[in-house]
Amino acid sequence: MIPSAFDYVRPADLGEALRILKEREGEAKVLSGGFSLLPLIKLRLAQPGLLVDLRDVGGLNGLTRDGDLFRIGGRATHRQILEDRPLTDALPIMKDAASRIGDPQIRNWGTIGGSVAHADPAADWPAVLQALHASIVLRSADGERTVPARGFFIDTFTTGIEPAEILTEIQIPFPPPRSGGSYQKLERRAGDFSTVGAAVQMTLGADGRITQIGIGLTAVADSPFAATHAEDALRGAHPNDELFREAAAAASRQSRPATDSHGPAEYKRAMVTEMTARALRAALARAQAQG
Amino acid sequence: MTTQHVRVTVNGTVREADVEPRLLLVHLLRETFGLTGTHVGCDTSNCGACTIHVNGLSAKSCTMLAVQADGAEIRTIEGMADGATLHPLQQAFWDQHGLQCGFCTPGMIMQSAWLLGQNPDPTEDQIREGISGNLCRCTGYVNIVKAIDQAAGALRAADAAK
Amino acid sequence: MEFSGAVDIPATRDRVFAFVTDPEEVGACGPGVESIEVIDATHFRAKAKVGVGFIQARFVVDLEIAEQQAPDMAVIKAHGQAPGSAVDAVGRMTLVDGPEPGTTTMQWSAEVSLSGMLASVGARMVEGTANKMIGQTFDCVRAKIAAEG
Amino acid sequence: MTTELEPRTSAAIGGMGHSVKRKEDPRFIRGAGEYIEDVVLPGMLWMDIVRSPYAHATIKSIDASEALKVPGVLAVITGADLEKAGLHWMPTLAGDKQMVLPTTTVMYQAQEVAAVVATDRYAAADGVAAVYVDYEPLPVIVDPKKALEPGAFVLRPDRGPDKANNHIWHWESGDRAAADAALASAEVRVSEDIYIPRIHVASIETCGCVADWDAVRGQLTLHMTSQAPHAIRTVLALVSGLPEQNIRVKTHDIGGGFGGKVPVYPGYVLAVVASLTVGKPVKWIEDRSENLQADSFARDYHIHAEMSATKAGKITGLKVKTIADHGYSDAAADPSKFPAGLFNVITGSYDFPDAFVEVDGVYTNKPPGGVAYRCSFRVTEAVHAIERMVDILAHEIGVDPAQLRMENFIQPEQFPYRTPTGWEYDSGNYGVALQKAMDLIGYDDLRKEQAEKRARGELMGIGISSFTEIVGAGPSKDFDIIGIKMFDSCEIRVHPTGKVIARIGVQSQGQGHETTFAQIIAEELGFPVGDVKIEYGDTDTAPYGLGTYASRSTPVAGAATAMASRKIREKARQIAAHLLECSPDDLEWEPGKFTVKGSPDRFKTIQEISFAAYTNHPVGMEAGLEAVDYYDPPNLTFPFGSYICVVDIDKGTGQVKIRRFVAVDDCGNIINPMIVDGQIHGGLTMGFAPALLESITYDELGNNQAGTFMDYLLPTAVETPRWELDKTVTPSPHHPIGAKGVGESATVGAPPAIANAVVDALWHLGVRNIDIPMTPQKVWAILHEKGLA
Repeated sequence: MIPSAFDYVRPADLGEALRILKEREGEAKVLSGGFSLLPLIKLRLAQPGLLVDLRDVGGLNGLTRDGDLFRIGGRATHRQILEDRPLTDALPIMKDAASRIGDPQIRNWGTIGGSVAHADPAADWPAVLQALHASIVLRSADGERTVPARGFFIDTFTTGIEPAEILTEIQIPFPPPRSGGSYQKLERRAGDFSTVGAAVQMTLGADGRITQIGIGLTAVADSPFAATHAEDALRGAHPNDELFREAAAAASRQSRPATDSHGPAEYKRAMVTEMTARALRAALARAQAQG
Repeated sequence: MTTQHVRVTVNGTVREADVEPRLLLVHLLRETFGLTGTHVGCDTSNCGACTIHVNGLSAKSCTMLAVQADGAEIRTIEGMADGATLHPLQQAFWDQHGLQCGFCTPGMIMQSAWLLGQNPDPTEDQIREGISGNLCRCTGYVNIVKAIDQAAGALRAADAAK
Repeated sequence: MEFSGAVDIPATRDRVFAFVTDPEEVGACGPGVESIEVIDATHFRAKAKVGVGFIQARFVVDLEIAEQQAPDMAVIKAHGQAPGSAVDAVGRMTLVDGPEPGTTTMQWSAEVSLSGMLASVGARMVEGTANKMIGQTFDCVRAKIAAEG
Repeated sequence: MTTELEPRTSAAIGGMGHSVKRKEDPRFIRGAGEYIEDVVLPGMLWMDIVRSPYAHATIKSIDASEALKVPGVLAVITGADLEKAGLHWMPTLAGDKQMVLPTTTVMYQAQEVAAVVATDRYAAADGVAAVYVDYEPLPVIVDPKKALEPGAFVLRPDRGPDKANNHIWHWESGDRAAADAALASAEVRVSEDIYIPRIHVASIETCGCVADWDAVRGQLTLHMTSQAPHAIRTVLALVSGLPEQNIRVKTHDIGGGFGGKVPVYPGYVLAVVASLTVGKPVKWIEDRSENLQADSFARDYHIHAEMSATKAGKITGLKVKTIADHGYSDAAADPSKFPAGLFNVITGSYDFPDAFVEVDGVYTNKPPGGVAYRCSFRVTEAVHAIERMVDILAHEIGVDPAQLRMENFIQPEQFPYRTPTGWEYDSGNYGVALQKAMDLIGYDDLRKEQAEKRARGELMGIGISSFTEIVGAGPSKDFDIIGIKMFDSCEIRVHPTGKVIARIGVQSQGQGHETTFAQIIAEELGFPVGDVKIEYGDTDTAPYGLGTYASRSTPVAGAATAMASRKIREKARQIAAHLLECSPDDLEWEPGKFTVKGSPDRFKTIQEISFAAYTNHPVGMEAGLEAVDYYDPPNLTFPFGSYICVVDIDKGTGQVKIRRFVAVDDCGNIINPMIVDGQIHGGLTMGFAPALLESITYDELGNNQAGTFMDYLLPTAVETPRWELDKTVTPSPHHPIGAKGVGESATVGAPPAIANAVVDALWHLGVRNIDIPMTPQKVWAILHEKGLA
């Protein structure tokens, strides 16, 4: 499999990268890691005119806590996230997801920003970020904007990112006490794209009720989405298994899976229920373990 | 056809070439530099036969452009033995019958080397997960796992002796 | 893959029929169409870049108005090829009087067959994408005719 | 008897029974193997192939003008170009024919349509994208049952007016009337439809070649990925008209074959034509999608089986009817007399009084099918069917599946055993192997655990497969491929310094021939294994042989190697007698030397004898120490084994988890235990894969739904079970070294053990059969239907 010809630039800093993107809007495509993009280019299903490689652009791969926010640079690799103890201790869901993306080599090079901007409906980060109520920072030559992860994923391979923008940072709220999360991924084989993925992040109040809830689903619609009906059913309620099953069923009803090589739509809808219920139970256990 | 200049250090030797931006890193190694130990098996970054180290990280060289590696330190299977002395992983793959047709072997050894650098004393589960991006069609993985375990022991012993 | 739907258009049946059987007019509504070459009254060839997000393939599409009964019905056949992939489609449009005087309801159905690399590798995106592109095409038809006032 | 073989030779010699480390490995572990893609010749060009998006279409026109404008593109070859030279069709190994390039019609998705020759692979790929082919789609048939319906579109009108349907051939074996009678009078009858889907060997190295036509010398050298280089040379000579001595096929190292590198693919022929056309070496290397979409496939058998028994569980009869989907051409590598391979080994390990089996081959719009997936002769299909049926019967009448097997096995004293479908099994001891597997896994405890779990609503299953394999094709009275008899060969040359080179007609694709064949010579002649060099894969030097597939290397070429060694030993005895001045009859042989009987200090080593063969041989004797043997086996060999698998099923997702898998194999005498275990590990994994993960499916338009490794799911180390092995040893009585062949046993035996375990977990819910692959969605759908999920 041989790509068709393209130009390639590796700008030295963000300003230069943004300038190039603006000058060659429409034909330029950002390369960050490349493990989502290059297979498609090799299959000639994508034929960009210019690749703008962010490898030399500094300051985009930090993982820092800044008050109530975790800031994750767009070029942070899956492996960096997996190995960042402050982040994964506070948000084990991040480790759940990072450890199941692709394989070790892909985790060494693939980046969270690349995966999020690519917006494959079966990629894992978009659902997790929606469950976490994360925000996405986008820079262009004209400035910077921060948008919620919810609403960012518009369609298959389509996001709210403008052609001349670069995804520079993911911002995740630091979880309150008595929070827990889990990402449950159903895959056909190690390293596969998700058949179904369910991301849950919840916070319990002092009385044991669910005060905050986020649920994101992978691979069961044109783009990953927040299972808001299930969230509504859970918010303010005392967690119990029956409630979880009802909420999981609501998540399933909100999904719109397609029949494909991963299975028929009916199976996937059932797996939304199953995986969401599992993620809810695991998230609850983690939240309760926090005291 | 526009070309760009690429300069990389491969197994300790600086090598340069003018390449098309679309040239895959694996083809730079195999066809431009003649290092044919790195193989192509699947084209979609599933099989890992093309695994090498780029700046110390294991990478699938069929899913990287040569221009992306400009300036990088690269290590391939050809750089693993020290003259007549095999790398402990090479020795262990031989001792444990960790290969049959040998086609996946270079990628498997390179990934294992990275894995043992990360985790010098892995459990069987960690070994299996660590090579989950490398497909072998011949061995059923049993002896590959044994070989990595043997090499881990040898490397730990060598480390302790230092 | 089979798709169907209906769209109300604020124009007479004659006008709608004229629009959908005129390659120059309807062609511009085809997804990703870059150029239209009219071969004769019922045959034309379009070049189109179609896809989802940045995943796009350049198709050469031969279109034929295979049947027509002005101003009630038309059947258009399409046969498109891109390197390694091909698409074949039959679209049927039936025009009836719309809910308001002077409007037309276009009932449409389409049968789409995708072959080759896109069908093999892109199966999990194909149906949703095809559905959307067809929807966009008819939305475009309505919008263009509506814009004429 | 079943005893472990003690090595007869010292570790220094390294004959049979020693786990000698492989001689081929030093190059592989250094990345210094030479695979086809590593072959680079001066002035070499690249070829890439334009392929059809349609599974069935008329080609209206091919426009190469834009492709020829691409910088670096030198030529575009179409079917019309080949037709002028009469090269647009080629024979398949099954005696059918197949297009090299189409002139009018494409018959499957990804079929070769044109070849682009360019200065490098990137230019060639650009050229492929620029060739415009105008197609008119035709109706597509993907279901062989629909292909057989009256009025179905006739896919192969080229076969003539008397073959105006999609039926290829009918083949049957056994006694239909007797089987019917057994079924009609049976106390118990079970029947089942079992489908074994298309799968693909997917060796990690794809196929490819470098064709090198030297016009000055009139010599064609074809470097290629082939498991059968001699047969390829002969086919090339017959098709091209080139003199066979001017064709050299060279295979280099092969990155896995498993049968997928037996056929001749159009790409090889196109590269030859391209080299002949442009006068330079031309390289063609498949990418993975081409490999998965267009190369030959295995299986695709629609089996209907009926079995009869007494209420007490004594089996009495078997009747099997099968539809074999061969795609658009029968490209099986089966011997001429056996269009359905050795499928009539379907009575398995059981003493059936009566059996009848029939198979019908059918054309569809899929790539040519019927080659191997680590078993080419339909043994996997037969074993799957019989092992499933025995399990169904056991469950149906409420007898433990292990007990039912024990009570119906062919008993040790019945060997040699003639089956109702005509085979003569050489040796076996099935009950011992099954008992060993049961003891190893703790069968009785597992059954107790299962009962407890079932009471709690948990799903656990135990599955057995007690298979009999049939390998070593084959005796020339019955076995040939396109007329060439299926002997195999070895040529041994002993050099004066006591070092040896041997060349064999078979071809390693990872099996370790350079080591095991050296061990056979070490065993027979006492040369240390390190002093023996094994060569193969160059038709200019190696003796003629049919190649490596169907586990035939050890049974056939291994026997030839032993026989050639023995010829050398007899000459060595004459030389030793001359040197020791005694009668040859007074000499005793032990590996490595001849000793005068009763005088242990009077001996000559094989090395001394080797030197004398060139320096001091008896008057009247030819100098030198060489022999060649073409071995024609008197019978096939019948390896066997018993496998037991334990599975747990996740009721929520339908996922099957293999908890344990015990494999007891018997492949007769063992040359290298380490290599045999490696073969079994690999074979088990290639049995596990189609049981749970791999299959090639097509949509109604004939689009391949598994065209990359993203969807064709080879197992990783994570899913692959931790295999537990053991052995029994029942030598083949007719093989010179008592060996039987082992490369495919585990692939043949494993799938039904897994399928039986899954069905065993679900039988109480009314589940009788689940076709492989038993994917989570399939299992979940059953659980859902039964109200459990």
